[in-house]
Amino acid sequence: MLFADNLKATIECILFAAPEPITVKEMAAIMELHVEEVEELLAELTHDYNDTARGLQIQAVAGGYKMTTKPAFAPYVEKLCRPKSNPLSKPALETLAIIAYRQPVTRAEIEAIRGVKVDHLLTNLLERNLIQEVGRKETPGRPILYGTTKEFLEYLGLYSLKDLPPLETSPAE
Amino acid sequence: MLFADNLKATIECILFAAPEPITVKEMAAIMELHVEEVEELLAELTHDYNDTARGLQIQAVAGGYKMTTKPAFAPYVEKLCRPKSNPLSKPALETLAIIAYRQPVTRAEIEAIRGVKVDHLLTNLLERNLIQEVGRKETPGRPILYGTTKEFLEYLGLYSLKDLPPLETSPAE
Amino acid sequence: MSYKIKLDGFEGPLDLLLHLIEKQELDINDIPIAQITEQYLAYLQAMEQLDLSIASEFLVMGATLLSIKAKMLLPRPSIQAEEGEEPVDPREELIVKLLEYQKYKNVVKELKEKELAQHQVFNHPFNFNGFLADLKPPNPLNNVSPWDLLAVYKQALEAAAVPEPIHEITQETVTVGTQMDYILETLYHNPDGLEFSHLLPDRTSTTRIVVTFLALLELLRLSRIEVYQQTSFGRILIFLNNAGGGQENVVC
Repeated sequence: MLFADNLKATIECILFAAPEPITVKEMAAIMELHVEEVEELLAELTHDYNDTARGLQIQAVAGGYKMTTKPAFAPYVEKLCRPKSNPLSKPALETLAIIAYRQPVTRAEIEAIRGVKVDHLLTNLLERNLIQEVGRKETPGRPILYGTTKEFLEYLGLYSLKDLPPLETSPAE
Repeated sequence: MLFADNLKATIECILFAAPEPITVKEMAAIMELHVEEVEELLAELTHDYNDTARGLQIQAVAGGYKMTTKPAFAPYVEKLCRPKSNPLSKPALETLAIIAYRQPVTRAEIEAIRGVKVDHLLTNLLERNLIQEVGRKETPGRPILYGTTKEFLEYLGLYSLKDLPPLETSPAE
Repeated sequence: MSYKIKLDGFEGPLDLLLHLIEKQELDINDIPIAQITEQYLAYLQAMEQLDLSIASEFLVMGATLLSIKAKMLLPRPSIQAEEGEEPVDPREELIVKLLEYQKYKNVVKELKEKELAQHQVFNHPFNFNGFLADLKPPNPLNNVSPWDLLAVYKQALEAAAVPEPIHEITQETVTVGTQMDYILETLYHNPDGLEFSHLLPDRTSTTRIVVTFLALLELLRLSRIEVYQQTSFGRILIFLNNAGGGQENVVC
């Protein structure tokens, strides 16, 4: 039987070892606890980490939680790790934004908004696993519908699509 | 410039993100500090980790240091890595039973009973350390003889092969 | 000409138009179309002078702007649609498009910040295999008792006892012809090649082995199949010969 401290330590281990964001439900299954118990322990642990002079943090992303280094220490970590893949180009990010907000959406619909072709951008986004084919539109030609992936949420550090910033018409100055 | 707390946090980040054990010298180079300073900070950090109710520890290995889960929590991490342990398939179990009762036995003899090829089943059982090669039969082609392993007995909770339930209605060999 | 700056920096005609509108702090809902058209076309001209290939989308937009400008010059009543309908602003479609595009263009700034923030955080490269290697492997006989093993063994013996006598009675009728067809068919489904033993069932008669071998030799003579051995004493693999010999009919 695990004591309260040990329960928190167990969550710490799981977050440390999990290769991708892990949900509370998955943690509860591993620990044979109720979801509510895990939620409470996780909140405590997150607080321990994020509010103290520690180098690590617990992030809520892509529907789950993961342990990462705090951004402030990036210059040091970068000296050690393979650098992350290049940030997206502006056109790629613009295309990704249209897909994120309009999904499921076809290539033609994206091109209608951007006013230019997006084939190679879609290929790039598919290769980076940020978008995926989510079905076919039931219109003539049955064009492919695109949507974002779990990796997309992780890529931008979002917990869910609801956390996307709201679309505004006026310039966001 | 980093403050003392931040220095410890930096070491924490480096240990967390390093793909392999990292030496004090390497850390000192990354942080642009003296080796002695890093040693002191590392000792503090190790103390913070190892002596408290935390799930992680800092281990000295292979001339360097790395962050790992504490052994006490291994069963939970294992559940994460190995969500479902694969039970043996019916054909594999049948093959294992034949080997257990008939050992030492050749592949051809097993196939004569099962009526189908068993190559891949034997490979599977060998990989799982349930059976082993125990010699060669002195017949043309000198086929390999298979028998069960010590682990096989362990898994079944048997002391020796004599403890396998007897086949009362044993057909004449 | 100041237009020379960053000509290829525009992702498309909408991007360029928005840039012109924002730079001059124009009201997007009431675009001075004549002014914007002039500036837009000046950009295209500059691009041409720089010998940049202009994407067709830019030209289409230029034409659209000119057509809107022309409609705006017409007296109001003539562009009024059928009775009862509001007069349509020729700019409306373009404005809707620009507003829609602007929404995404604006949000990209915020997404970029999020992207860069995530680029600053790193994961722990946990080594699953290394971790598992230090652990005892899981018990594959977790739910199996010695008695289960006995039961399975008995079943196997019973199953083995039944079919054998039936096989002994059956008279095998194999001919070189049927075996040739069988070999060709089997090889067709196995383009990676087969060994001779794969052409035979597990337990079979000497007759079948001999007849199958004769069939193999015949097919080889007719160049319908090919045989390869990579190394001496290595595996001998049989393939369908797709190159030639296909015309000859199998006669038996």
